[in-house]
Order: sequence, then structure tokens, then C-alpha cells
Amino acid sequence: MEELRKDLFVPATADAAESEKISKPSLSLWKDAMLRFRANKLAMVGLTIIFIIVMLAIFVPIFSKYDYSTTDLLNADQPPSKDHWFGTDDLGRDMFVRTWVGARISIFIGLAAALLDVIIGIIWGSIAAFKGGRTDEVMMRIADVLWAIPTLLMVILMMVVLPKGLLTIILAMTVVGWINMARIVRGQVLQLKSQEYVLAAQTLGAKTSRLLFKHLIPNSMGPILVTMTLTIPSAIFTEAFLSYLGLGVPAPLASWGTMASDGIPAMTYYPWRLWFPAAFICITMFGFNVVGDGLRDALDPKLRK
Amino acid sequence: MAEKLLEIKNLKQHFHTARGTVKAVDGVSFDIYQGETLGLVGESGCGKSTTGRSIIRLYEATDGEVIYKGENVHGKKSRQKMLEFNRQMQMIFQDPYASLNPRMTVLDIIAEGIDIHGLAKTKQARKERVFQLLETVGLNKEHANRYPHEFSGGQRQRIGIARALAVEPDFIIADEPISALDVSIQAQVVNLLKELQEEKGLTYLFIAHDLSMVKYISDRIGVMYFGKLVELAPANELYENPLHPYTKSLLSAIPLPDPDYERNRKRIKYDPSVHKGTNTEFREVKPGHFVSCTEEEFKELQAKQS
Amino acid sequence: MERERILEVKDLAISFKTYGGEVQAIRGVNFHLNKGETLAIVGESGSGKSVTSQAIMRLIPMPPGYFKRGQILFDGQDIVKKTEKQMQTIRGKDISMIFQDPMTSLNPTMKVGKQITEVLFKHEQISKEAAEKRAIELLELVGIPMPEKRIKQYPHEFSGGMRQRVVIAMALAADPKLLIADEPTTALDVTIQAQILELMKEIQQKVETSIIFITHDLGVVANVADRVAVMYAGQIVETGTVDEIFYNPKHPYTWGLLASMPSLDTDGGDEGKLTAIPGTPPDLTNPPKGDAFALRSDYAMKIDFEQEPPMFKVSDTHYVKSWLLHPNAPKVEPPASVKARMRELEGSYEKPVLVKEGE
Amino acid sequence: MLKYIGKRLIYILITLFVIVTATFFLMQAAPGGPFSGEKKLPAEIEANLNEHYGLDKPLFVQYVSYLGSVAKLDFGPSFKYKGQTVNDLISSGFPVSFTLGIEAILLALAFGVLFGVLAALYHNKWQDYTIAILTIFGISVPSFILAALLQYVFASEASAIAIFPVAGWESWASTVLPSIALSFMPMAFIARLARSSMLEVLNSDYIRTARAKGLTKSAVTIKHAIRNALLPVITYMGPMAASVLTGSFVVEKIFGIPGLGSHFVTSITNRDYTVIMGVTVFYSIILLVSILVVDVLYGIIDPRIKLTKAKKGV
Amino acid sequence: GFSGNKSGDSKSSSGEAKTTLNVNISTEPFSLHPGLANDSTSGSVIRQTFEGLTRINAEGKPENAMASDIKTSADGKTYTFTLRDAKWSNGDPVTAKDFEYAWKWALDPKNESQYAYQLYYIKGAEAANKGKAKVADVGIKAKDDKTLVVELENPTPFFTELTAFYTYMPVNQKVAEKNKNWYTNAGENYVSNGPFVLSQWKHGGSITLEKNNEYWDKDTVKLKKINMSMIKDTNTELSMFKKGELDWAGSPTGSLPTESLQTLKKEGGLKIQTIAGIYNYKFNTKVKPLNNANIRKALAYSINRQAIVDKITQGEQVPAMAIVPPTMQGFTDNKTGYFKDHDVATAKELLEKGVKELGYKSVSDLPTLKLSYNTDEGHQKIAQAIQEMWKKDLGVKVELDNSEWNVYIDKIHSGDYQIGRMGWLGDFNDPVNFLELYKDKDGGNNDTGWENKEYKQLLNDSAKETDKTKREEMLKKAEEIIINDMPVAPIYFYTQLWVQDPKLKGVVVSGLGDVQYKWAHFEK
Ligand SMILES: Nc1ncnc2c1ncn2[C@@H]1O[C@H](COP(=O)(O)OP(=O)(O)OP(=O)(O)O)[C@@H](O)[C@H]1O
Ligand SMILES: Nc1ncnc2c1ncn2[C@@H]1O[C@H](COP(=O)(O)OP(=O)(O)OP(=O)(O)O)[C@@H](O)[C@H]1O
Ligand SMILES: [Mg+2]
Ligand SMILES: [Mg+2]
Repeated sequence: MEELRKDLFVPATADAAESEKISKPSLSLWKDAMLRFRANKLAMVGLTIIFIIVMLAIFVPIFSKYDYSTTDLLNADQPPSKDHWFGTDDLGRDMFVRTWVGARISIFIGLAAALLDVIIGIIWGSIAAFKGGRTDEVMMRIADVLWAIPTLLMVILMMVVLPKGLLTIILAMTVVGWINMARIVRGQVLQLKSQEYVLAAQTLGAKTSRLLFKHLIPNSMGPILVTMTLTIPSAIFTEAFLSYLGLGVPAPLASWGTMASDGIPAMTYYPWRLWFPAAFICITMFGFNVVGDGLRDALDPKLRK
Repeated sequence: MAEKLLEIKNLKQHFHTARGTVKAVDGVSFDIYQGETLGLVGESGCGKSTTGRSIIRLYEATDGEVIYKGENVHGKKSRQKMLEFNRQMQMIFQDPYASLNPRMTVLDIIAEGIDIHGLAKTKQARKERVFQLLETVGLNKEHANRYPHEFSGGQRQRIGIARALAVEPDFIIADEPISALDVSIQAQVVNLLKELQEEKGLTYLFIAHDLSMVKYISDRIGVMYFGKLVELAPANELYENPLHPYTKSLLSAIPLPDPDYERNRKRIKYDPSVHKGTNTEFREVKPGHFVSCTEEEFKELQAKQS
Repeated sequence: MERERILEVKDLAISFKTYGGEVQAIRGVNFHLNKGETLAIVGESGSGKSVTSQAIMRLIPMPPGYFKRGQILFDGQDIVKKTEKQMQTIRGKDISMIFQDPMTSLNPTMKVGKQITEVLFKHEQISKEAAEKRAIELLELVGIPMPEKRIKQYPHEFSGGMRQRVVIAMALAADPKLLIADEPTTALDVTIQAQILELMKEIQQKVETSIIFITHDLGVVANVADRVAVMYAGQIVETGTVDEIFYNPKHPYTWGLLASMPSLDTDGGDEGKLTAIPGTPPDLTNPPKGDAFALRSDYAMKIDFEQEPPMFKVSDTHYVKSWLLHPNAPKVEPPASVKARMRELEGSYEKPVLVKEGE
Repeated sequence: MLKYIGKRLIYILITLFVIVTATFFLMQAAPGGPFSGEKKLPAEIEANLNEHYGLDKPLFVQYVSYLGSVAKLDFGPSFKYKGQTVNDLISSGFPVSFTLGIEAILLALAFGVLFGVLAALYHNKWQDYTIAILTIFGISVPSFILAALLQYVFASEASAIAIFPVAGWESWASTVLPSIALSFMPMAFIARLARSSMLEVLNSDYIRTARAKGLTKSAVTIKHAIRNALLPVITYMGPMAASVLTGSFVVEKIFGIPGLGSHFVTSITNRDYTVIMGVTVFYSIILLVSILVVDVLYGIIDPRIKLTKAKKGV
Repeated sequence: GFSGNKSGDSKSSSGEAKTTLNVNISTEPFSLHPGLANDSTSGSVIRQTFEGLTRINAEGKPENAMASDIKTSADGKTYTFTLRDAKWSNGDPVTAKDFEYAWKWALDPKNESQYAYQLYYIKGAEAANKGKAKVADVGIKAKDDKTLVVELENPTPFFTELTAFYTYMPVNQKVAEKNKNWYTNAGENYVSNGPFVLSQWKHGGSITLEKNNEYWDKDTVKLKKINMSMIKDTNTELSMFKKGELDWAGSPTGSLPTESLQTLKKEGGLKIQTIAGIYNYKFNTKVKPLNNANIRKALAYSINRQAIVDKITQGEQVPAMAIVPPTMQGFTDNKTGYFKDHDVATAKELLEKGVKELGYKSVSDLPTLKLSYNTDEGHQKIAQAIQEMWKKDLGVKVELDNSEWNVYIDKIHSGDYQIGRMGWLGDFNDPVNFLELYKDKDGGNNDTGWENKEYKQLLNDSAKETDKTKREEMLKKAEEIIINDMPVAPIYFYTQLWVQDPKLKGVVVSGLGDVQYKWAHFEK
């Protein structure tokens, strides 16, 4: 103790600002989320999967020597080989090219439909929850009604009224697709709307739209993201169903959904016609789901420290 | 006395639930004068927050009037009028964690009022204004681009105060602004509120249940019990001469950081059945000292006072 | 008068692994507790009070938390080394705990009676009827009227204060030797707080449990404690009997705490400001060098920024961790409001004594 | 409570009315009719048929008279299945779909909750990851692939473990594969929901309280956590139960099951107007009632919820 | 509950021959009333439970059934049927009155029979059915219990055959009048006169028939029971067959997945039979450029039918270069047809010619053609293949357009299409079946907008012609005309494909795709 120098015991004042300083580096919410996302190995695997699949979907059809539509009846139903990596389908078309052409359509449709569902679902659900009371009741009953009207019927009508094409498909999927999202968003907003930061904005005179888009919706992103990732596979298969009815992508264009449903009867005879598209749907879904989970975790303020 | 800024007349706020109607606020009347701090105390759930929120029109009042500068807040209003009103009256919330949107930067949180009311012409002006506000509440501009989760409770509460100040209000409702804070930080916030009051001539409605803090900050104090105001008096008068039995009980329950005092403190229990007679009304027993009492009690009290 | 020691915590250090790095929640905590005694732990949010108490129950989530060093001796046995199975027989029976928030500590979907009898079934061979009877007794004990009816209700049908009493009844069900109350009244208003405190004291007298009472309200401490430990940034900075802490505090943080509370006599109007402790508590991911409180202290010295202060003994029971007690330190005056309450206490040493490691 | 249910029933009636109206006009707007076929009927015969079924009257008149019969829950005769009424079709198909649906729901609930709880208990361990993969598989593999696969593995002559019949509706054994196929997707959904709510519950204060009582991990999980974690699952169960109980076209087709599900599709492709309306109304009733049941159930499981407003989270 | 009607005897134990037949009829029949039935599934059941005046035998010829004798007047317009002693399944005798009742019932417009037009060959029938005359005045008369006299509009050489068709089957008047809904369920009300009776009908699930002990020819009937499942999924059907749960999979009551055909052929069990049906591509002759016969012919000639049949449909279908199926008497030459399959050279010439005629500069100026088909995997494959052929061989651009069945039908019938797929199955064994539909532009099933005076005349004349050979010649000539103008491009003639238990014998599948189990039996 003696060795402690006397001059150490002179008063020293700390810088006042020093004590208010935040020692952690300034991390914006998104940067922070990114860090946490990157630390999530599973999510990164998912992201890599999606990246690879998107790349293949873009480049395979460009560089392959086969065309997705050219039939070659003499070479129909060939198993995978050096020439045809994924075999050929019943009209002798190269399954490899078709798989990646299909990927373009399916992923596009999956994402587009999911996005549209999100947009409509968010608007509908948040307005219903926010306005509450009678408005809520009426809006949710409308959702119930749409849910109960046979989709097939609506699709058939659309087929008559609307031109064929990707847009129509996406529209047809959205007619009922958004309802789930709206329910989720509504639940979230109901929980959030009495949060003090929302009240604070209200006392400042914020309009409903500001409350919704600045406060309520950004804070519901977690469940919205997860629901969105769940929407994608159902969109992919709805597309197959719609194509079957004549509303989907016109033949000979391929999508994973149509390829998989065409492959079903071939399951025991020409299994590659089912398993390739089905497997890629699963793999892609796995990718989207783990990325969705990762994003949810990364964006959850409760998990942040 | 200064002029009346706010008159609350027979304010009622009832919530309808399945278990029946909750009369959260049930006929409360009082005035708030320009530049004063009115403290509101009472046990948890007695309707303090609801009173505050009804005044600022977060809830539509079931009955009664809130007259601010001669105009009824709860009347029909154009959006323009409503905005004007929103600028003049602001609120600071209890929970510094829940009252800041976790997904907005401090800059955007504080600037929200500026944006809504169009108080800044340019982006730069907006930023400047926010920096100024940050300084006012003892933070620095380096903090502007951070997110709430990076701040401690006390800092967050100061951000909340800056947000309220951004629209330059005259009247601020502080709903338990310090209950969720650490003892070491509470004093910081209370000091800040006092400083601001002096500088800007603000009027406060200060809601809390920590009576020692309330007494410290308030000019007058109102005591609520089950949706009703039971006593209203200048701060010192209330502590020295509590008239309502509930006020007495409340004061006797405050623990003080003094072991000797604590060893000897006797708590007084409040028994609502002690009231004699009927026709309970809010009456002025002494100039400026109001108590809710019956006719009989009123006579007794008046006799005692003189 | 040396009483039986029921608990002894030695150099306990616990950290949490997070994305932001290692949070050193507690960094070498020492204290003990005697039979039938109440120890209050005060300190601000994040100072490690809950971590300390949950460590005793071994309820710290692991991961991310882990024991870095130290021992927790309960009845002479080290809790740190026990298996989860062994802990299950200790929890609720030998040591029980009351948590901070009465609103969320009860299972919302289970009847109150069942939540109480559950403890009895776990630790005692008891029939259903007997357990129910005991639950009613317990509720009666904690002052809940009509307990026969109440045990069949759900938590949401109780007010906050009543819920907290239920939690207390649960904690007392198996007559624990040690009761840890982690901010049991913070969420309650003063009248109910007063009732709960009275209740706990009453019960302690009946069953002679030892209590660790965690709070940051010094008023409450003055009311319940026999001894007090003041925590700051994961360490105990001052400990002593309740009188020593309130009437002869030595640590500048304790001073700050005492000074920042307005007494009923302080009048805002005239005397102006409260003496606040400036700044914010340190971030425990990288605790400051030297004295953690130095950054916010008006009494900081150069050495405070360089070297961690040792523990000084001021009386048999009073320990302070501050360089201010070093013989070389300049003599300083506590803030006026603290100075006003200072008084000479019996048993104080002439001069502070440095405590050696391991004592 | 009774008042609440009464009020909800009125809402259900209003909703039903809107559904009936919308479906009626949509259906009439769709091209084709019940008598159009590959070989076109002579015009006079078609006119005669239309007259007989009242299809020649103005739409609005048809609509009003239809509303009248729906109010009596009499959906009229099928246009295609001569001599059978819509009520006959429903009463022969629904018990089958219902049996299958109940099995599927039980399976989905049992395994969904089990997997969800296990995944949460072993958060971020291999068990969690395995279940994640399984549930993602469940979500991304549609029932038509799954059903075909199950049939191939467990019923076809080429399989060594062909322990179930390929198709048909003969005995309990013939319900096994279809109900598994039907349950997979909801199971995966429930597992995911249960996992996330379970994670939340496990972090809650009352679980800590329960552990502080010295309860074992399994006691804490079973007695305290699961019930609370089940709430979001219950909300999901409403619409899910309605669609599972009324049968699935795909699964019924692959397993040759005489359920109600096929009517939802064939009635539309056949333009069998009365059947379309009948099954839609029937489905809507089941849907709306099961949402109501879920709300009531919610109140029972969570005593805090008092049935004031229609509480519908997810 | 469960149907549980497949008791254990589906597999024969020990040496006994099986007496239960398990077949699949794919769907729920629309109606088991002979007068109301209008779909092949219903027909497949009714043919076993009811019996008409005649029955098509294994050789495809009508033989006497309920009738013991049939007399035709010289002008071929009056038929006199003498009934044999036969009983209904409830023991009542089958009388001529039952026939009169049944036929008139079907013609009565208020009974909404959709197949009543099958009876239009009878004098006054059409007018009565269309509400322009009284049903009582139709040329059907039960002279006594045993004699039925029928007057026809025209001499109809195939009338005897027609009387085997289900719309011509009798109904027990007593039962039917007593119980309006006698035909909606199995049970004592469902009284029939065929080799089997309806013993159980699980709607949507299965139908069980049992041997009719009152049947006049019951000694011939060997089967005791027929289980008819309603399995829609073709893979399931085949799976069940392979596992022994069915004795028969595929046509005519079910179908086989195309993907399985190669394997089944290799295994050797696949049975193939040509039937009276054709797969067509109709041209809308009202829209440019399909209003030009040369363009239409070019498109038709260039199709490689053999490839389609071999590689896509895979069922040994017969490439069609004609309209009338070769199964029809006198048209066996149609196996080779009027032009060469996949004749790209001629097609190109014709195309050039057509393009010129229409005033286009070159083929590439032709607008993109729209090829429509209804939603079905098989149609889609063919459409894609043909699209590719036209593109590759002719340089004609084609886009595909598929729709849901009813929407599609609506489009085709209303002329809202360019090229559309359509099949046609014969109702009875006569070429006129396939030619008649193109007679009138507005005829309900023409759809092409094509009409030809000479063609029309030939068909009208043939209806009155009593000489068989002359009539055949007329029809041949008509066919030549239509092929020359090509309002419709024939693709192939249908075949039926099935697999069956090798021990099963005596199932009769007619050239029209009708099935009869009267003679069916299992060998040991
Ligand atoms: N939106 C609401 N719906 C129904 N009841 C409500 C609502 N808001 C408040 N209440 C009820 O009104 C009463 C008063 O609540 P309030 O929040 O005003 O009390 P408080 O005095 O602020 O309590 P605390 O000190 O706990 O903040 C309580 O019983 C509360 O349950
Ligand atoms: N699960 C955890 N993960 C990471 N850090 C944790 C965890 N639990 C506690 N900590 C950290 O440990 C430190 C001490 O926390 P503790 O809860 O013991 O504080 P406290 O003194 O009880 O505060 P309060 O008065 O707010 O309850 C804090 O910095 C806290 O952030
Ligand atoms: Mg409040
Ligand atoms: Mg704590």
C-alpha cells in the first residue's frame, strides 16, 4: 500500500460527457440486425442456397444447348444421363433447362404473390385493427366471406374476364392469399396499438397513415416475414393448380409447380420427372424459411442486447 | 393566483368490458393554473393515467368537459384545430422502454412532432432543431443517429421529454415519468423538468405514486381514490394537514430512508366505512384546500380548521 | 453475537456471452447471511442484484450465462457444484424466491390454489386434502380474505398486491430456510408495499427464515433490513448494518443514493435541485478500469481511474470498497443532505483497516 | 357469455347471407351451365330443362327464391345427380370427411405440439434443426405429392411394407394413409407455431417461478408451459379445422374416398348450381362456427380472455 | 361409416373359381334411371341391371334380349317386337307396356331426360319432346303385354341396334308410378330386369351388384357379385389392380395412366381395342386464315400422327386420315384414310397456295394461330407436340390456350376459338354418327362454321335410303367432301386400353366402348 504514490490521490474529475458516452460502436438497427443475421449460420446457409438457385435460374437457360420448349419425341422419358443431367420429360425436353426455366417462374410468382399478399394484408389488417370496433368487424367479416367463397369459382371467372399471363395468376392468388396475412397483421397491430410510443405519436397529432406506416407496421415485421416465407410454397403450388385450370403460365413454359404435378403420375415409372422439381421446391423453401427465421430473430428487439 | 390554463369539469371516463363497466374516472373536477405543477397521486389503478389521457384526448371522454384556454378539448374539431391543440399540450410517458419506437432513430423520434406540424423548413433546420433539443435535455448530437435500445432508461426518458418539447407546448402531462427509472437517475429527470419549467414557463400535470417526489416537484397535489378526486391542496398543506382519511393512510405508508424513523412509523389503514353521513361532495374546507366529504364531515372539518 | 451462517457467497463472478461480447454481470461478490436475518441488497438497475440472487437458485439461463469463479455455500455445501436434479430438491424447499413482477410471475392459466399446492406435492408427501388445507392456511397467513374461494380463482382475478401475496405464500409453502425476495414491491404502490413489508417481517418472526431482500428503494431498505449491501456495476461497494449504511455511509455511491432522494422536508420550491448522480451506469461488457463509479463521482481521484480499490473495514460489520478510505486520500465531505444524517456509531474503528484478500 | 354467443350467431348469419349472395352471382356469371356438355343438347331440350329448374327466370327472382330455400336449409335437388338432393350428397359425404378430418386434426395436433415443444426445449440443438427440416418439408410438399408417396410406400404392391389398402373406404386401415396425408401440412404449421410460442413462454416469468418451486423440467413443461403455448395454435385451428373436416379434393381423389371434398371441385366443374351453393353454405357454416368455437375455447384455456370482442389473433 | 362391401371373397381360396368381380367405374353415376342417364358411367351400371329389347353380343351384333322376335315392315319404318317371358327383379312380368311407359316417359319434356333425342328416330318423338306435339301420339304402342309396335320417321337401318341402348330400356311402370324416386338408391324400389340387381349404392364410394335370380337367362350368368369402386385417380386404380384389389383396370370404365403404358406393354398384359371414336382438331372456318381450305389442309397434312400415337398417347391408337372410324361397317379402309400422314411436302405446297389466296406475302406473315384445348394433361401434350410440328415443318406460329372444361365448351360452341381440340364418340354403330354433326352450320355440335350443300344433300338422301350398300356409298362420298374441305383435322381414332385378371373371361367390350358383364366369369 505504501507504494501507492501520493499524487494519485488528487481529485480528478471525469469528463461529464464521458459518463454519457455509449461505449458500444454506433450500430443502426439494420446494421445490428445484419450482424446478428450473419452470425446465424443456418440463415446464412439458407441465403447461399437461394443465391445459388437464383443464379442457376438466370444463367442455365441462357447457356444451355437445349431449349426448354423444343420437343424431341424420340428421346422422351430418358433417365438422367451425360446429355440430359436431369433426364427428359414426356415430350423429350431437357429437364435440366426446364427445371431452371421453371425456377424463374416459380420463384418470381412465389415472391410476387407473397409480396402482394403482404401489401394488401398489411393494409387491410392494420386498418381493421387500428380502427377497431365496427370497422374491424366489417373488414374481418369481408375477409371471412372471401375465404368462404369457392376459390375455383373466382378463378374460373377470372379466366373468362382477364387475359392470361403471370399478372393474372398473381392476381388470382392474391384474391384469397392476403387473408391470412391480414389476420396476422391485425393481431399484431391490436397488440401494438396501445403501446406508449403509438400513443405518443397520437398526442403529437400524427395521422392514421403515419401511425400505421411509421410505428405499427415496422414493429410487426417479424411475424409478417415468417408468414411471408410460408406463403411462398403455397403460391408455387397454387400456380400449378391455376395452370392446370388454364389460368397459369401457358405451355410449353414450365414452372416447378406444373412440373411436379405433371411428374406425379410418372413417379414410379420416370421418377426423375417428379423428384427434380419437387426437390428443388423443398430446397428453396428450406432456404426461404431459414432466412425468414433468421430475419425474424435478427429484427426482434427483445432478443437484442 | 395565475390565470386558469385548464379547467376539468366533472370528467368521466368509463370503459365497457364484459365484466361490466369500469368507471376508471368518475366525475373529477379541478383547475390547473398557468405555470404551476399539479401533482396527482393515488394507488395503482385509481385512474390517474386515465385522467391524463382523457385530458389530452387519447380517450374520448364519457362525460364532462376539459376546457383549455377557454375552449373545450373534447368538442368537435377540425383537423387543423386538433393539430393546434396537439402542439400546445404534450405528454411524457411512464415507461421509457415502451414509449420510444424501437425501429426509429432518436433523430426521427424527436423530429416526429416537427414533421407533423411542419415546424422545420429544411432538412438541415430540422436537424439543427433536434440537436438543440438534445442539448436542452442534456444529451449530445452524437446520439441523434442511434436507436433507443442503445440508451439507458434515464437517457430514454430524456429523449421522450425532448420529443414532447419539440412542438413547444405550454402544458405537459407527465404520467409517472420517473417510476420506471433508477433512483440515481430519477433526480436527473426531475431536475430537468424543473429547469425546463423555469426556462419556458411550462405547466405540468405530474402523475406519480412516489409521494416524496411529487411533493418535491408540485405546487399543488390532488389525491385520487377509485376514480374520484378525494383531496386537493397546496403541496405543503396537504402533507402537513391531510384531511381525508385516505390521504392520511397514503402519507403514512411512505417509507423513508431512515431506519430510526422506519422502526417507529405507524401505518394508518384506510377504511372507507369511516365516513359518516351521505351526500359526499368535493368541498373547499379551507381556501385552496378541497376535500371530498359528507355534509356532516364538512362541518366537523371546518370547525377543526378554525 | 455470531449467529449461524446459512449462506456464504465467496468471490462470485458470473458472465453472459452475447453478440456484443461478454457481459460481466457480477465481478467478484462476497457476502454472507445469518439465520433469521434480513440482508438488503441495494443498487441500481443492472448492477447485478438479480443475477446474484438467481445464481443462488441456479436459475441463471446457461447459456448464455456461466460461472466464472467463486462459491456459493449454502449450509456449507457449494451450490455451484450441484447437479440440476439436486437443485430441484433444494429449490422451493430450502431456498425459495419471490420475483419482482407480480403480474407475470404467476401462470395465468392455472388456478391459484394449484400453483401453491404444487410446491407441497413436490417437496412433501401430502394428500390432496391436506395440501389444499395448507394452501388455504398459507393464503390466510398472507392476509388474503376468503381463501377457500380464492384458491379456485385464476391470477387475473387478483389485484397486483394480492398476486404478490400469492407469490409470497408459494415461496413460504415449504418453510424455506432462505427466502430471496427480488424487488417484491417495486411494482406496487406504497400502501400495498407497506402491507407486504409488514407481512414479510411478521412471517420471518414466526418461522425464522433468513431473507435476502433486493430493492433499489432506500426507504424500503430502512424498513426491512438488518444489514445492507450496496452494489454497483457487479460488485458490492459497501456493506454494513442498516444503521451504518444510513447514518455513517462511506462510499460516494451510497452518498449519491441517499442524497438523490427528496425527503418529505425537502421542498422543491426553495432549495432548488436534487443532488442527482450524473451520467449513467457503466456498460458491463467492458467495465471501466479502476473504480467503476469514478466516472460519475464528484470525489474521484486519479487512482480511481487506474486501480481498482480494495475493501476497507470501518467496523466489525462495515466494509467499504473505495480509495477514499485510504490514508493518503484527502478528507472529503459528503453532500450536505447526507452530512445532516451522519452520526457517530458505536463500534466504528478509529481508522479504516485494509482487508486482505480472502477474508 | 350466452349473450356473446348470440351476438356472434347474428354476425354469422349476416356473413352467411353475404357469402350466399356473392357465390350465387359469381356462379351464375361463370360460363357454361349444368346442362352444357361435349355433345350439345338440342336447344329446345335445354330450354325445357332450364324452365324446369327455373333457370330461365330473371337472376334476381332465382336469387330470392334460392334465399328462401337456403333459409330453410333446403338446398334443393342436384342438377347432375338425378334424384339426389344436395342434402343427400352432404349427408353421405360429410360423415366420411369428418371421420378422416378428426383423425387428421388429432394427428396434426398431437405431433405438431409434440414437435413444436421438443424444438423449443432443444432450441438451437440438433433436435430443433431436425424438426425444422421436417416441418419445412411438411410445408413445402403439397398433399398430392405426399399422398402419392405414402400410397406408394405403404400400400403399393411394389412395396415391402404395404400394410394398408391402396384406396377405398373399407375399414379403419383405409383411413390411416389419407389422414396422415391430410395432417402433414397443419402438423408442420402447428409445430412452427407451437415452437415460437413455446420459446416465448419458456422465457416468461411464471416459468421461472415454476422452476423456483423445484419442479422438474418435464413438470414445468407439461403443467405450465404447454397450455399457455397452445393459445396461438388454437387460433390457427379454427379455419384449419373447417377445411380439414370438410375434406380435401386431392386426398380423396388419390385414396378413392367418398367424402365431401370432391364436391367442392366437381360441383363447380359440373356447374351443378345447387350443389355449389349447398357445399359453400355448409362449409361456411362449419368455418364460421369453428371460428366461434375457437374463440370460446380460447376463453376456456386462457381465463384472462373474456369474450367481449371477437378476439382473433393469428 | 365404412362401406365394407368387399367381403373376403375377392381372392379365390383353394381351387374354387371366383364369383365376385371387382371393377372401377371412376365416378359416381349421375343417374341409374335408364331414361335419365346421360353419361358413360351410368351406362356401365345400367347395362348390367337393365336389359333392352336387344343386346349387343360379343361379336358386336344385336341379338334378341327382351324381344324374342323382331319384325320390320317393308318400308323399314314399322318395327314389331314380340316380348319373351321375362320378369322384373321383384317378380313382376316385363310387358310391352313397360317399354311404352319408359320411352314415353323419357320423351315427356317434363321429365328432363337429356338423352331423349336418342329416341327421335321414332315417329313424332322429336316434336313431342320439344313440346310441339303430344307424347301420347308418338309412334310407340303396346298392342298387348307381349307386343310392342314402333313406327319410325325414316327407315333407320340401325334401329335394332339402338334398342340395346339404355334410353330404350324398360322401366317397371307399377313401381315407378308408385315411387317417383325409385332409382335413387339401392333397395326394394330399384327394380330392374337385367342380369344383375343393384344391391348396394354408397354414393360417391361404391356400387354393388348381385346376380338377378329373376333374370330370364340367369343360367348364363356366372358372377354372383360385382363390386364397382369409384376411384378417380388412375394411378390408384392401377395400383389397386396390381395389388389384386381390382380385377380390371383401364377402359372402358376406368383408365390407365399414360406413363404406365410402356411398362404394361412390356409386361404383356395390356389389352388394346379400337373403338368408334375420333380425336379431332376443329378449325373455326370463319376466322382468317382458317377460312382458307388450303391452309386448313396444310395444317392437317403436316401433323405427324404416327409420332403422336407412338410417343404421346402410346395406346396404339390409329392415326386418322379420315372421319369415320374403321370399326364402322364398310369403312375398314379408313385405317389408311384419304391422305398421307405427315405429308410435309404437300402441306407446304398447300400452305403456299393458301397464303397466296389470302393475299399474304409469305408464310411468316400469317398471324399467330391460337390452339385451344381443355385442361387435361393428355391434350396439353398433344397440343405442344403439334405446336412444335407446325412451327418446325411449316413455320407457322402457334400459341396454346387451355381452359377449364365448361369455359372451353362455351368457347367452342360459341365460335370463340381458332383451332380447338374435340373428340367424338359414337352413340351407336353407324357412320352417320360421325358425319351428321357437320351437316348444318348451326348444328349444335358442328362448331366449325362449315357447311356444304352437297354434303348436306348426301346425308339427307342417305337417311331415306333403304339399300345398305347405296347408303354406304353416299356416306363415303360425304366423307370425301369433308376431308377435301378439312373443316376438321382428324388426329387419331381412339382405342381402349386395359389390364385384367388373366383368369377373367367373357367381359364384352363393344366397339362403342360399352361393357357388359353378363357373360363374365373367372376360370379356375
Ligand atoms: N382501455 C381500458 N379498458 C378498460 N379498462 C381500462 C382501460 N384503461 C384503464 N382501465 C382501467 O381503469 C382503471 C384506472 O386505470 P389507470 O391506468 O388510469 O390507473 P392509474 O391510476 O394510472 O394506475 P397506475 O398507477 O397503475 O398507472 C383500472 O382499473 C384499469 O384497469
Ligand atoms: N440473460 C442475460 N443475458 C445477458 N446479459 C444479462 C442476462 N441477464 C442479466 N444480464 C446482465 O447482467 C447485468 C446485471 O443484471 P441484473 O438483472 O442482475 O441487474 P439488477 O441489479 O437486478 O437490475 P434491476 O434493478 O433492473 O433488476 C446487466 O447488465 C444485465 O444486462
Ligand atoms: Mg398509470
Ligand atoms: Mg433485477
